[in-house]
Formats: sequence, structure tokens, C-alpha cells
Amino acid sequence: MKYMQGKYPIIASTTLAREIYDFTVCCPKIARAAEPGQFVTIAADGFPLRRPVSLCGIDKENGTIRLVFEVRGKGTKEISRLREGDMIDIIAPLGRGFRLKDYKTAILVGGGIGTPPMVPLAKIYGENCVAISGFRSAANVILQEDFKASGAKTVLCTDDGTMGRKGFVTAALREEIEIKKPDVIFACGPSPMIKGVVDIANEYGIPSQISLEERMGCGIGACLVCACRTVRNGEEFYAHVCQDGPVFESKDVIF
Amino acid sequence: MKYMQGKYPIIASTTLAREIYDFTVCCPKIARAAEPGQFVTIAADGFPLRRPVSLCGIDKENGTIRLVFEVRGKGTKEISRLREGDMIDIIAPLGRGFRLKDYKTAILVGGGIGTPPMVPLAKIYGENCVAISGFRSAANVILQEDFKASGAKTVLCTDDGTMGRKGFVTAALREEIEIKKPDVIFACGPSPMIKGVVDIANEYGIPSQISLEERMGCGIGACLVCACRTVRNGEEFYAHVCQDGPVFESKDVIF
Amino acid sequence: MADMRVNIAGVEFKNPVITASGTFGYGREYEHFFPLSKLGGISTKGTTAEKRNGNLAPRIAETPSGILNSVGLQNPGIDKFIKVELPNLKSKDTVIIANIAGFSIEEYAKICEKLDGTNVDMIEINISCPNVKHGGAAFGTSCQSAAEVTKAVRASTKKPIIIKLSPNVTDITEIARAVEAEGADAVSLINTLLGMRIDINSRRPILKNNVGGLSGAAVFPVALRMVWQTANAVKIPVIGMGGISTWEDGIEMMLAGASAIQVGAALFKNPFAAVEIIDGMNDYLDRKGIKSVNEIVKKVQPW
Amino acid sequence: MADMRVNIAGVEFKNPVITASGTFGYGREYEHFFPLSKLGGISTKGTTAEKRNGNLAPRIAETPSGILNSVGLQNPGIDKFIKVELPNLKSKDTVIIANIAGFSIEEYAKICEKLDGTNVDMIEINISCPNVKHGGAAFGTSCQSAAEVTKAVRASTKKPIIIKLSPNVTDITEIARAVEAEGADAVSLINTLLGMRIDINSRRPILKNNVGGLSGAAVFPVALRMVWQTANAVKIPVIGMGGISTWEDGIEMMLAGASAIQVGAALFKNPFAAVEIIDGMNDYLDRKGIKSVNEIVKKVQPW
Ligand SMILES: Cc1cc2nc3c(=O)[nH]c(=O)nc-3n(C[C@H](O)[C@H](O)[C@H](O)COP(=O)(O)OP(=O)(O)OC[C@H]3O[C@@H](n4cnc5c(N)ncnc54)[C@H](O)[C@@H]3O)c2cc1C
Ligand SMILES: Cc1cc2nc3c(=O)[nH]c(=O)nc-3n(C[C@H](O)[C@H](O)[C@H](O)COP(=O)(O)OP(=O)(O)OC[C@H]3O[C@@H](n4cnc5c(N)ncnc54)[C@H](O)[C@@H]3O)c2cc1C
Ligand SMILES: Cc1cc2nc3c(=O)[nH]c(=O)nc-3n(C[C@H](O)[C@H](O)[C@H](O)COP(=O)(O)O)c2cc1C
Ligand SMILES: Cc1cc2nc3c(=O)[nH]c(=O)nc-3n(C[C@H](O)[C@H](O)[C@H](O)COP(=O)(O)O)c2cc1C
Ligand code: FES
Ligand code: FES
Repeated sequence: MKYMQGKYPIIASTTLAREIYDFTVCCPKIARAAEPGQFVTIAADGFPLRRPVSLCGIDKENGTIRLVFEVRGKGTKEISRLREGDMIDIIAPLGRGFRLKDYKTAILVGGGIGTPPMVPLAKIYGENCVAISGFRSAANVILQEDFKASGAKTVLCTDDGTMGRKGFVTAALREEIEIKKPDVIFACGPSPMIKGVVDIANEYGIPSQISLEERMGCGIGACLVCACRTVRNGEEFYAHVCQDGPVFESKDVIF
Repeated sequence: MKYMQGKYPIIASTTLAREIYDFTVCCPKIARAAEPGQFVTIAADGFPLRRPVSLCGIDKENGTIRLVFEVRGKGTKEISRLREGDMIDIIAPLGRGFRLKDYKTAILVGGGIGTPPMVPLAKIYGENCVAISGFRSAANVILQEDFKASGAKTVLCTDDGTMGRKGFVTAALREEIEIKKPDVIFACGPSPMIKGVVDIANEYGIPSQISLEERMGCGIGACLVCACRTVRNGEEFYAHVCQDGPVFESKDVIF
Repeated sequence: MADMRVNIAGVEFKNPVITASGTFGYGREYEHFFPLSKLGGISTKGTTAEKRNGNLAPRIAETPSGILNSVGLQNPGIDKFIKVELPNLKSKDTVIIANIAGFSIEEYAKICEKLDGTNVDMIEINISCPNVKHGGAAFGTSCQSAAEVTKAVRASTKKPIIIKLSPNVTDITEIARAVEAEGADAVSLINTLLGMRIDINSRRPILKNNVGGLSGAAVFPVALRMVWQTANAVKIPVIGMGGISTWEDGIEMMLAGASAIQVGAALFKNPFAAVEIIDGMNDYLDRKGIKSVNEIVKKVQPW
Repeated sequence: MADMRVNIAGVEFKNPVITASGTFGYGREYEHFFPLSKLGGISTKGTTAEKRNGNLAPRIAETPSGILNSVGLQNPGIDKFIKVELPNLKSKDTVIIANIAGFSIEEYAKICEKLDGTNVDMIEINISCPNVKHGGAAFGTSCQSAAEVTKAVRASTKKPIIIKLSPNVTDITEIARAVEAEGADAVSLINTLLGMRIDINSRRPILKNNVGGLSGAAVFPVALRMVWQTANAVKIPVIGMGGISTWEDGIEMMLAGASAIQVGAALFKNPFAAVEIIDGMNDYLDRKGIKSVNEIVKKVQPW
């Protein structure tokens, strides 16, 4: 099995912050096949396109996955109406996740609703990683307990200083690198943040992988709508976020 | 107030037969203004057009109306998902109902899902009317208890004879007229039935009123889509079912 | 409270939201829901020289996010409109646009002459009705005939003239330019896209007219594109319509280049659609600190 | 089990359901959901002479019951298609239709020549792509250029040729007749309707290409009407598409005159849409006691 489509039960549902929902879905086959950095697409009743959402948790033992998403528009609003016990229609697991290779230590950088895909990485790296997260304000902070529980050094930044340290994740990243240079940096978040993280990684000569977003049609590589400018064999090539990504080696991406 | 739009609570919901739903909706202002033969239009989530449904009950004291409808296509399917306690979005009361004038005795003829609008008439005429209903088969029979409770002489026909007498309502109508000629005949049902009833009424020289169906847009007379060929002042005129009807004097209708 | 006033061809509207022809009758029915004075304007049911019964029913079919209609211009004729409907409408404190249609160029001109003597605010010339056999859409699908109709109506009235364009053409900007050249004061678009539905059990088209005009949310992206193209092709104001159902749609349409908008099919589901769109657009402008709705017209920045 | 086989221009399909070009890649991705042998056929991603990257993202936007796309013909070029993709596809036991596009008449002809030597079953000539600046749609919007392309491809291959028509025209039957006259074996329609969406916060078009092609359920009534008109205007088979999402839509489309159908955008929400449509149509025929799907083609009875 590469990916499959089905309706699966939501066995737990909570809200993490205003308009941020946290679903645990029971789908053992998918959980078994899934890897950190991969995503699912969720069907929203009445909307022609599925909504992509990253895996925030993969529990192979219990056969569940965890989806944390924010209501942004009408489709996510519709999905947020689902309740514990309801069935959720997903295609999963999709895309290429993070490539852990033989990286021993990592810094994870998550910004806003880009934090969820960092959680499975923290679970793997545990004490061997630093999880830096950035949010606009205290009210938007999510997933910090999860990072702590994984044993990761957990650094929280808010733009307005209402929780954790004040400032952007890039400042914290620089500090953490100075303390201990990691083998790799993994990042997900808004484009300006990603750009900032990649610049710093390059400066220090640290390989970095980034999870990108693009509007999607099929979600599986067939429709070619989710193009991302990359370099392949020295030539410009429009890769596809849903199939070649969402995680890319930043050196391959043309910003 | 002529008609109004709003979301009102469904305070009771049952099923009368397979795929036939019975909603009681609390909307005192509408109930107060409503008359037998009028209808409501119901918004169905995800569908651009409202669904017209006749008033099967008007309880001015309790401020409720009753809607009995069959699932025919996707819109009525969606509406049937509503539960007790949910809000239903309706525009009501709409159209011109039955004109009771000074008719003292009546025969009501309802066919299939055309039976509901006969119930409020039975309540008014009580013992002074005969309620004839026709259904395909026993499994489709609805509302007979309501007719009986109103005191009306209640005659049930099924096409296959599985309940009541076997045969069409037209045969029963002829018999009842022979027993006692009524002042008026009110009818609602499929077109062939209506046609049959009107022919018999004309034969016996009894005035008749019929409730017609047509596909609707606005439901209030503004868009002119629900045309019905009638004669007005000796000339052919396309009247509108939602505004000039749904109840027409059969003498005015061109079949 | 942002300034919602717009001015089209010298006529001031208190806000840019007009109810679309054919969906709002002559205004009498929706008045039970809200005072008509809330509206920027009303485009009345398409009216012809003589009274017409229109096509046989069914005249409407539902489609995904849209509707098909084939009314076929049922109306009481221009004389009755002028005598009975117009005086009533003119008392409602909103701009009244008489939408008219003809079966010959002479008919268009004759109706406009009759309206010239009235106090109607503007005339919208429907050269794009897909639901009548002769005339109607035929005039709107070639530059030449569109120009001819425009020339004739221009000569027969001093009232501001809006030409209502058909989307069932290869290049709507050509037609827009042709009618602009003949003196149209504004163009409005889009009328309905020709469509069809079939009942798979009876094997009959659902509409008695076989085909009908598609409108409603489904057509919005096509309408938006055509309004954008047209606003970039002509200098006269463009009135945008086609599928506008929410205030967001209204903002999009004005950003694309519409100086005012019309709302039609959305009223069937939500009779308050037009007034909710006015309120929603106003709130948007306030939130963004924009003083006048005119400031957003054609402000889309193409890539 | 009804006989679902159809024959288009001498090519036998096991059923009339083909996945639409551009929505199904070269077949590799959907194979994870179901065996491709279930399909009547596959129309492959539009392929050009040279490899192309296409337009910048975003290339898709959602609309009410529809989607806009502006991929702009990203593809690896015809040589790679013939070398890598076609051999794989031809092993899948379904009809393979190579969908191609060009930027000049010579390019169309050149690609067809290359395909002539392969074992591809049919060639679908896209003269209606709205997402590329030069060529593409331009060929499909005039009878003359449509005829010229047809003539050139007809001369360069013996393979059955399907000309894919644009809906963005005043009269699609004219174009259909023009390509029929030049020897097209079949026509397929509709390609996408040109549309647009704008982000009201950034004031930017959502698509980087500004405009894109509308498809999905929203366009179904327009597609159905055009298929009906075209089937009544030409003698060659018509392949119908545009918004087909359910088996009911498939039946409607064939009643309107389509000898086979294509399914595109519906796959995005439901990857099993095409196979469910095959099953649903088969059940319908069985329920109605119809022996062969061919018996319903063009069987709509207009009023
Ligand atoms: C690989 C990937 C992983 C993601 N993971 C998460 C996650 O874990 N949690 C989370 O909250 N969000 C995540 N997103 C973003 C999420 O997909 C969008 O917020 C969501 O699609 C918006 O849909 P909507 O109905 O709220 O907005 P609408 O504006 O109604 O959406 C309209 C269309 O645009 C698309 N769209 C809008 N914004 C985006 C976006 N940022 N990225 C992709 N498509 C978009 C929608 O999918 C839809 O097709 C992810 C996106 C991608 C591509
Ligand atoms: C005045 C009036 C009163 C009615 N009263 C009742 C009633 O009390 N109980 C009841 O069960 N049904 C009643 N009907 C019929 C009911 O409106 C239709 O069965 C219903 O609209 C079908 O919708 P759908 O979503 O099931 O079907 P779909 O096929 O999905 O409907 C598609 C479109 O066609 C319209 N349509 C389809 N069939 C009819 C029809 N027979 N009449 C009008 N429009 C139709 C729908 O409203 C919708 O716009 C009444 C109809 C009218 C006009
Ligand atoms: C039922 C109905 C009747 C219409 N009648 C007319 C008409 O008489 N004259 C006209 O110019 N447009 C007519 N139209 C077109 C509308 O005015 C409008 O151009 C079209 O519906 C697109 O807008 P919408 O999607 O908001 O409805 C009619 C539309 C509908 C739905
Ligand atoms: C993402 C996408 C890409 C497309 N690419 C092509 C293409 O390369 N060649 C082509 O002829 N049509 C292309 N089309 C058009 C479809 O083949 C089809 O004509 C259209 O989408 C209508 O069908 P639908 O509504 O079922 O999608 C594309 C459509 C979509 C949605
Ligand atoms: S979404 Fe279809 S290729 Fe990525
Ligand atoms: S439904 Fe609009 S006039 Fe009757």
C-alpha cells in the first residue's frame, strides 16, 4: 500500500486554541505506513477540493494518526464540525516526509500552524533535538506539552512576548546553533520564516529540510497543480509538493 | 405580515412511512397567518433552491405548523436529516390556499404525497366532509388517523388493495358523490388523479379546487418560473403556482 | 460607515448593489422582506413591447451551485409597466432601471422612446436573453447586431443606457467595445450561460424549452473573468453580475472592475442576500479603513 | 450485466468511461487505488513537442462546485512520453488516448507523426487549452484555425483523431463541423471555461496565471448543452465531458449524445469517481432492462 482513501472514525477530538482542532483518527493501515512529514487530504462536505493537513502524530501501535488544523476558510470550518465518533474521509499517507538519513541531532523549527509536523520528529529525536516554536501570541501557542513530553529541549517564542521569549524563531535558532551545531534542521511554517531559517542553516553550513505548502488538486501527483520550483540535475524543474514534497531539501528549492 | 423567512425549531419529528417525514415546527407568527392550502419553502443545505412543502397542519394556539414530506431527491434527503431540536430555514406562509367561501360540505381527495394539504381542511369541515385518500400500497398509507380524528368520513384506497379498498380514488369519489353531493371538491395529488377528479366534478357540476405543483425559484411570485396555464378574463394567461396558487379553481386551469 | 455611493453614467446609487432583472419582478414581492429603499437599485423584469406569456413550465432546474431558467420574458408589456409598475417603483427611493428586450431593432427603439418620456432612471438593454427563439441572444452574439441595437436605442432616448451582454460569445470585450463605440453609457454582464439538464428516467429535458440560462454561484468565476476583461477593454462603467451570493463575491467583483453589481439567483435561497451583501461590503470597507467603495473598483493587481 | 462496450472510430472500449486529460497524469498515481484495466480508457496528460514546466503556482483555485486550474501544460515532452510512459500505459489493458497540444500547426503535425509509429490507440488533439499564452485555445476558437490543425494532423497520422473543443466560443457546432469536414474521427468536449478568482485581502488573483480553466460539477449543464448541440450537428462520435461526477451525470451525458464520456475534476474529491460511475451506469442499464449502453446514446427526447 502506498496510500488509500477511506472513511475512518474520529476517536478523540479537542481544541488546542481558538479555532485549532486536534483529531485522533483510527486507521491502522495508514498509521502503519505513515512517516513523519507526510500528510493527509480531508474531504469537506460540499467542497470540491480536499484539504491537506500534516500528520501531527503517528501511533503505529494503537493504529491512530493525529491531525491538528486551524480553521482558515470555509472548508476547514466544515471539517471542524466533525465530532468524536464521526467518520472522516481521508486519503493518506501522502507525499515524501522528512529524510532522517543518519542525522543524529536536529533542530526543529515550527511556526504557527507549521508546528504540528514537528511533533513526530521530536518523538523520534527526543533529547537529541531542540524544538523551537514560534507563535503570534500566547493565545495561539499549541503543542508545547507534546514537545516537552518527547524529551526535546523546548524553546517557545511569541512575536509579542506574551509567552516564552519575545521575538522570532530565527533569533532562537541562531542561539541554539551557537550552543550546539545540529546535524540537520527541519522546518515548517510561513514562507518568510522558512526563508529565514534556510538562510541561517546555509550560513552555518547545516543541511536543512523544509515542509512546503501549495494549493492542491489530486494530492497524489497526477494533476500537477501543486508546482514548486526546484533544481534537479542542474536544471530548473517544477516539482510537485504533494508527491516530491511536502518536505524538500532546501538546497533543491528555488525561493 | 404576508410571509417571512426565518430559522425555526423543529419541536417534533417522526416518520410516517418509509422515507416520509413529519416535522412540527414552532413559528407562532407564521402559524397565525397561515391558511389551509398554503405552503412553505425549505432551504436544504448545499442546494441553491428551496423545496416547497404544503402545510399539513396549522395550530394557531400552540403556534406550530406541521410539514409532511417524502424524500424524492437530494434536497429532500438533506432536509430529512434534520432532527428534533434542529432549526429549519423556511419561508412561509406562501401562496393562496383553498377558498372555502360558503361551501358547507366538501369531499377531499388526496393522492399519495398530495394528502397532507387535505388534513387542515378535514379539521375545518369535520363531519361535513369525506376524506378520500389513495396510495400505491399499504406501506405508503399516511395520515388516516388524522382524518378520522377530525370527524371526517374517511375512505382509504390502495392501488393494489393491500389496505382499504382496492382501486383509484376516482371510483370512491363517484360513489361518495352518489351518496351525497358535496358543495365543493378539494383535491391534491399526481396530475392524472387531479385530471380524473376534475372530470368527475365537472360531470356532476360540482365546483372543484386543486392544489398544483410546479418547480419553483423564488416561491413568492417574483421570478415567474412556476407558470401554470390558466384562463383569466377569457384569455390565456400563465399564472404562477407560488402566488396565484398552489390552489386553483379547476375551471380556470388549462390542462 | 463607509461611503457606499456610486455613480454610473450620472445616476447616483446609494450603494452599488442592484437586484438583477428577472429575479426581482417589479419589486412588489421582496418588499415583504425589507424596504426597497435599502437597495442601490432595482433592475426590473425584462419588458417587451407587447405582453408575453413566456415559455411553458417547467422553467427552472437545479444544477450544482446553480440554476437553469427558461422563463422566456413573461411580462405585461411596456405600456402596463409604465402605467402601473413604474409609478409604484419610483416611490421606493431607489434607482429604477427598466430592463427591456425586443425581437427587432425597431422594437428596442420603440420601447426606449416610450420610456424616454417617463421618470425611469436608466434603461438596461437585454441583448442576451437565451430563452426566446428569435432575437434576444442573437443580438448579443455579434458585434454588428449589438452595435445596431445600441445605435437605435441611443437615438431614441436621452436616458442613460446600459447594454447587457451575453457570456455565450468567444470574446465579450469585442462586443463591449462595439456597443461603447455606439454610445452605450455602461455595460452590464453577465447574462446567463446556455445550459441543459435531462431527466434520466423520462429521458426528457427538465426544461420544457429544452435549454435554459445558467446562473447562480456556479457561474461566478466565469462572470468575474469576463468583468475583468471587459473593464480593461472599455472606458464606460461595467456593472458586474453572475453568481454573486456573498459580500465577499461582491468585493471580488468590484476589485475585478465592476462599478456596481447585481444580485439575482442568490435571492431564491436567501431573500435577504442583496441587503446582507450591502452590509457585509460596508463592514469590509470599515475594517480595512477604506473610505469609499469607489476606491476598490478595478483594484485587483494582476500578477 | 449490461454490455458496456462502445466503439469510437474503430477502437473498442470495454466501457464508455475515460479519465480526462490532465487529471490522471500518465496513470501511475491512481493505480494505487484501482487497477487501470477497469477503465474504458485513459486520456493522458497533454503532451507537447518539448518538455515544459508550465505556469507558476498557485495553479488551482476552488469555486462553488468547481475548480479553476492553470497548469499550463507541464509535461516531459513527446519523446519521453513515447519512450517511458506509453509502454507502461499500454500494458494496462485499457484504451490509451494520447492527448497532445502544440504552439504551431507544424508542432501538432510533428507530434502526431511521432505517435503514428507507436501503438497508442488514439490521439486527442487539444486545441482548447486556455492556460498557455500562444496557441492552445487560440486554435480552438476559430473555424479556420481549428480546420487547419485538423487537416495537418490528419495528414500526419493514420491513428484515429479526436479533436478536443473549447467551450469558450459563440457556436461550438460550427467548430465541430469544421473539424469534421477536415477528417476528424471524433470530437471531445468540453475543455475548461475560462474563469478567475481574486483574493479579497491581497487583491491578487488566486492563480498566478491570473485566469484559469473552470471544470467540475459547476460546468456540467453547459457541457451537456454543448454535447447535445454538437451531437445534433455532426455525424462523427462525440465524447462528452465537463463536470461529470456521478453515474447519473454519465447517463445524462450519453442521453444528450455522447458515445463515451470523460471524468476529470471529480477524481480529486473521490479518486474512485470513474469506477463508481462505470458501476452505477451498469446498474442503471440493468434496472431498466437495457442490454447495451449504446442504446441510450442520444436518446433524449426534446420537447
Ligand atoms: C502539505 C500541507 C500540509 C498542511 N498541514 C496543515 C496542518 O497540519 N494544519 C493546518 O492547519 N494547515 C495545514 N495546511 C494548510 C491547510 O491545508 C489550509 O489551511 C487549508 O487547505 C485551507 O482550507 P480552507 O477551507 O480553510 O480555506 P479556503 O480558503 O476555503 O480554501 C480554498 C482552497 O485553497 C486551498 N488552500 C488555502 N490555503 C492553503 C494553504 N495554506 N495550503 C494549501 N492549500 C490551501 C484549500 O485547500 C482549498 O483548496 C497544510 C497544507 C499543505 C499543503
Ligand atoms: C406547492 C407545493 C407543495 C408541495 N407539498 C409537498 C408536500 O407537502 N409533501 C411532499 O412530500 N412534497 C410536496 N411537494 C413536492 C416537493 O416540493 C418535491 O418533492 C421536492 O421539491 C423534490 O425535491 P428533491 O430535492 O427531493 O428532488 P430533486 O429532484 O433533487 O429536486 C430538484 C429541483 O426540482 C424541484 N422539484 C422536483 N420535484 C418537484 C415537484 N414535484 N414539485 C415542485 N418542485 C419539484 C425541487 O424543488 C428542486 O428545485 C410540493 C410541491 C409544491 C410545488
Ligand atoms: C429566473 C430568471 C429570470 C431572468 N430574467 C431576465 C430578464 O428578463 N432580463 C435580463 O436581462 N436578465 C434576466 N435574467 C438574468 C439575470 O438578470 C442575471 O443576468 C443572471 O441571472 C446572472 O446573475 P445571478 O447569477 O446573480 O442570477 C434572469 C435570471 C433568472 C434566474
Ligand atoms: C488540472 C487539470 C489539468 C488539465 N489538463 C488538460 C490537458 O493537459 N489537456 C487537455 O486537453 N485538457 C486538460 N484539462 C481539461 C480536462 O481534460 C477536461 O476537459 C475538463 O477538466 C472538464 O472535465 P471535468 O469537469 O470532468 O474536469 C485539465 C483539467 C484539469 C482540471
Ligand atoms: S495536487 Fe495534484 S499533483 Fe499535486
Ligand atoms: S417561484 Fe418565483 S414566481 Fe413562482
